[in-house]
This record gives sequence, structure tokens and C-alpha cells, in this order.
Amino acid sequence: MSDSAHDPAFDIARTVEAVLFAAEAPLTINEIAAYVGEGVDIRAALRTLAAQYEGRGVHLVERGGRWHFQTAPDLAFVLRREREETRKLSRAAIETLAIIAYHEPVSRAEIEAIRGVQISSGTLDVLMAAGWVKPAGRREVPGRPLIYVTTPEFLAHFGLASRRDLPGIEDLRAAGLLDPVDTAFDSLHLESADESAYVEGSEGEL
Amino acid sequence: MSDSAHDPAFDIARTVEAVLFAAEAPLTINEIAAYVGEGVDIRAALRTLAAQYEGRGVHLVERGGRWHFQTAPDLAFVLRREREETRKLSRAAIETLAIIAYHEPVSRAEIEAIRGVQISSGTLDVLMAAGWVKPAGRREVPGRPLIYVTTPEFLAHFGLASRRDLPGIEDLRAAGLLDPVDTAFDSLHLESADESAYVEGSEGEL
Amino acid sequence: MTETLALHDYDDTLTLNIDGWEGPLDMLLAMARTQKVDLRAISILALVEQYLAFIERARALKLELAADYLVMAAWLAWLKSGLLLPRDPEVDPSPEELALKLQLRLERLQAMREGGARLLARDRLGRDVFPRGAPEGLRTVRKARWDATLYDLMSAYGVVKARTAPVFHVVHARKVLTLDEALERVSRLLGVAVNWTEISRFLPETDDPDLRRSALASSFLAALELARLGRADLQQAEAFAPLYLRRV
Repeated sequence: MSDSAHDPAFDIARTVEAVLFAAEAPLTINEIAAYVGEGVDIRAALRTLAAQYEGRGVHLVERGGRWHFQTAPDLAFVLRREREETRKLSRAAIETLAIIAYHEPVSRAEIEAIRGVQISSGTLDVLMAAGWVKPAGRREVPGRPLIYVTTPEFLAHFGLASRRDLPGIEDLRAAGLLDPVDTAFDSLHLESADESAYVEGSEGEL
Repeated sequence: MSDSAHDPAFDIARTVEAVLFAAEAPLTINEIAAYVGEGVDIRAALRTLAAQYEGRGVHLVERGGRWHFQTAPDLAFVLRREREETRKLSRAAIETLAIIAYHEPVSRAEIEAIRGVQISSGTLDVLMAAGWVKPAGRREVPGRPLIYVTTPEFLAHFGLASRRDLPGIEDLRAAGLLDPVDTAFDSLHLESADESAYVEGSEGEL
Repeated sequence: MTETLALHDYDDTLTLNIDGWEGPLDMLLAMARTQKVDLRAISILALVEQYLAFIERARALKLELAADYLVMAAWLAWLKSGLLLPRDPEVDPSPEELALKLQLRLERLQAMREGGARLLARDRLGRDVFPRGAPEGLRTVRKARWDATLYDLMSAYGVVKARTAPVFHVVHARKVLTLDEALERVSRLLGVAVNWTEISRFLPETDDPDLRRSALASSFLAALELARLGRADLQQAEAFAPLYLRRV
């Protein structure tokens, strides 16, 4: 792969490579540094490695600030194990997960407001048991409801470097679709207020 | 690592790479072929991969006809991280250490005679693991017991130039460290007895 | 919508299977999507009519409907009349505003449904991409750094020495009148006394009953001793009667 066997940067890269290969879970840069040594440019080594592995059968990826190697997505058809039929998530669970991911932090009542139905008791449990969602304190409003966020495991599982990579999140935000109905309504109403005033005015002229 | 992204041999190599990476145990060539496809030169792909990974942080190795990736042996030291934890010595350990320091060289039986209490097997181990105590031969008496002495690390840790710097018995007495525990207890007891006597007396006067 | 009506025959009771929908909002969204893909362009009035027609049909078939579907139907019926009747400026919020809010809610639910679908379609770890199957694992070796000071060492040695030092048992000085003291006291007082004197007169004055008992015992012994030495006479009228002493 490289013949620069005695280049210090190469030594660092191969050490980071070994640490990430040996690790049982994705590692943060600080965690890698704890093994490789402080004062070492881990970030540069990760960049080098990511470039070296590009196009190969194994990729180096970042998920929520944690790094790990994983097989190339295009080889899924070779590796997919029939026996491991991933348990199908219910539609309620998928929607709830999406709402938490796109809106986090979000309370149960806020999830229910979007879905228009109460969350059945098992839905959040399933997501928490999968390790994708966790409670993250309480919102300081009357009732102090628990609020939920996604976890680094969620990002790793769905192949997201960060929440910014959530599919279409920028478009949704720009369209105001991540704002509560009342907020969206108020802004729409303000815009259309001028318009309708005009329309009414013109009607008045008839 | 390579730009031969559309070379069929490269495609086979990266598939084998992914299969071996994701495998939970070393795989035979037949097992690899079951994933990658029959009639494919797995052996050539393995040779290519082994050469590519040579010198890196991860090696492709064959053991008894089965192939797997493993971290480079010379990096094994990196994969274990030492973490120092400050812990307090148990009472038994600090007493044993003190007896060895004041009486060295001493055998285990002598330590127990001085302490008046048996020492558990772990106590001396802890002191030796801490590097403060070491065996120093055997006493030429029946049973030839091991005898223990303190180490230079012991002196260094406790800021002593030599064992002669250890405070003597008179120093300990002057510091009140030799006050028999029983006496201290009795005086406490008497005080409280007086107190209750006083209370009773005053009640009697009413 | 009739094709999505699933009818099951349970014990002569017809039940409308609405399990496929996650509540009335979900059902409204499904109906809205039959109108247009872009929810911003749908007709809320048409949607309301569609929903009410569905509920009517379900009622005509005597199907059981969950309460929230009926609540929604009532609300939509009210909204429909509001939208059709001449505008009443006193009504706040206006039916148009409520219709717009319903549309916004449908858009938001739709956005999340699409987001969830797109999430699930990604290359998922453990399904499409795989971590290393048999990682060697990283080890953290805990190395204890023992914390002990010279003071700890000294006081520990002090405790050992104190614990194993020869123990002197000291009996606490209870207030007693020793025999010697009693002898001295009784002899002295006997020299002053002229006549038969009760033994209690020889005792020191005290409120301490223990000292009093001790003094009585030792003074009694002292009296016996003085009598033995021929220095005193003793006299007692009967058992437990007062004991009198006199100098010889």
C-alpha cells in the first residue's frame, strides 16, 4: 500500500489503523489518542487512512465523532446474511425515530402532537432497547417532561456522520417543516396577512 | 491504496477483504469462495491482499489453512493501555508495611506476632505489587521462612533518605501515636459516665 | 377509499379494520395523498368531505369506530360548515385558519414519514455494512497507584504497638475508705471520744452511698482490729442493733 515504512506519519497511521481494527466499538479521537499517544495528530492520520481505504472492501468512516472501519456498502449483497433478518420496526417506531432524529431534543407530547396519536408504551422502549434513542434530561416547562435524543449508535447504525447528514434535513428546515404547526402558522399568517388584505381590498372595490 | 478500481482482480481482492474483515472466525479458502463466488481465484486475491497489507497496522495471515486479519504483532503494546488508579492501602497492608519498615528483615510469622493478627495472603502481594516490599532470602531457622525488607521505592515514596529517618518509638509516643486505644476509650467512657451521673444528680435535686 | 376498507365477519358483527391507520390524522394523510402528492396544493374541503363520507359509510354499515375517529369527524363537520357558510368575523380562529393548521399538520406528519423511510433505506450497520467480525479488543490495564503517606505509616505502627503493648489493668480509684485509713481515723476519733459512741459517728461525712458502705465496712474492721489490740471495747445490744465503741 505504501513503502514509506519509516515515515513517522506512516507509523502513526498504521498505529491508528491497528487500534481501530482491534476496537470493539467506534472510537473518538480522544480515545484513539489514549492508545496512540498524546500530542499526536490523530486527525491527520485518520484523513490519511480514510483516503487509503477509499474504494477498497473496507472503509474508514466517522459517525457522530467516532471512527470505525466497516465493509463497503456496495458489497452488501455479498455479505448480507439471510439468517440475520433484521426485526422489522413498526411504522409507529419508524415515525417516532424520525421525529426524534429530526427534532431532537423532543418530548413525548411533541412526538404525539406530530403523529396525531398517543405513543403506545412499547414504541419508545423498542427504540431505546435498540440503543438508538435515550432520554436527555427534562424540559423546563410545566410538568418537566422527559426529552429524548438520538445516540451515537443511531448515527453509526444509519451511516450518518452527524445529524446534519439526516436525509433532507436542510430542505425540511428551510421549508419550516421542522417548526411546530403554530410557529409555521404564525409566519405563514403574517406573510399572507398582507396578501389577503390586498385581496379583500380589491373585493371591496368591486 | 490502488487506483485499479475497475480491474476484476481488484474487485475480487476487495470482496475477499470485506468478507475476511466481517468474518467472526478465520475462514478457509472454500468458505471465502462461498461468499465471493465459485470459480474465482481466491488464492491469488489473498496473495494480493497479504502483499498490500504488509508493513501496515493490520496483517492478513494464514493459520492452519484459515485466513484472517490481525493487528500487527509489533503494535500489540499499543492495544493495551495502562491506567493509573489511586487507591488507598487497607489497614492491614499499611500496618504490615510499617512492621516490615521498623523491623526488617522480618518473616511473615514475625509480622503476625507483632501485629497480633494474622495477615491474609493478599496483603504482602499488594505491598510487593506496589514495589515497596520484596523478599530478601530465607531465615536459617526451622521451616526456612521467607523474610521481607522494604525497597528503595518505599523510601522514595515516603520521602525518606534511609530507614534511619523513620520516626523512632519516642517520636511516636511524643506525637501521641502510641496512646493505647483502650485508655483513650476508657477516658471517653468515664466522661460520659460522669455526665450521666451529673444528670441523674441534678434530677435528684429537684 | 373503499378498497382500503377491510371488512371482517366476526360473530355476525361487522368490524371496520382501521388498524392499518395510526389514528385519524394518519387516515386523513392517506386520503390527502390520493388527491395530490404536494400537500400544499390539496383541497382541505374536499379532504373533509372525503373523511366524512368514509365515516358515514362506516356508520351505515354499523361498523364500530374508535372514539377519536368520531371526534375528528365531528370537528371536521363543524369545520366544513364554517368553510361553506358566509364568513363570520367574530369567530376566532377562523375556519380558514383551522383548515390551514390541519394542512400544516399533515405536511409535518408526511415529512417525518418520508424521513423515516429514507433513514431505513440507508446502508445500515449490521444489514448492509458490517463492522469487524472478530475484533481483538482494546485492553485497559488498571495499574493501582497506592496512596499512603508517612503519617499513615507512623500512625499504623503506633496502632500496632499500642495494640500489642503489655496491658496494665488499672482499677479505677473508686471512692473507698481503706482499712489503713479507717484504722487511723477510728483511732484518732476514739482518742477524742469520751463515752460509748456509735460507729456511724466515726464515718466521714459523705452523700456517696458507695463510700459510706465502704467506710462502714472498713471502720467495722478497724474497730475489730482495735478491740483485738486491746485499745477499744465494743458493745451491741442485739443483732443489727447499733454498734458502740469506747476507748479502753
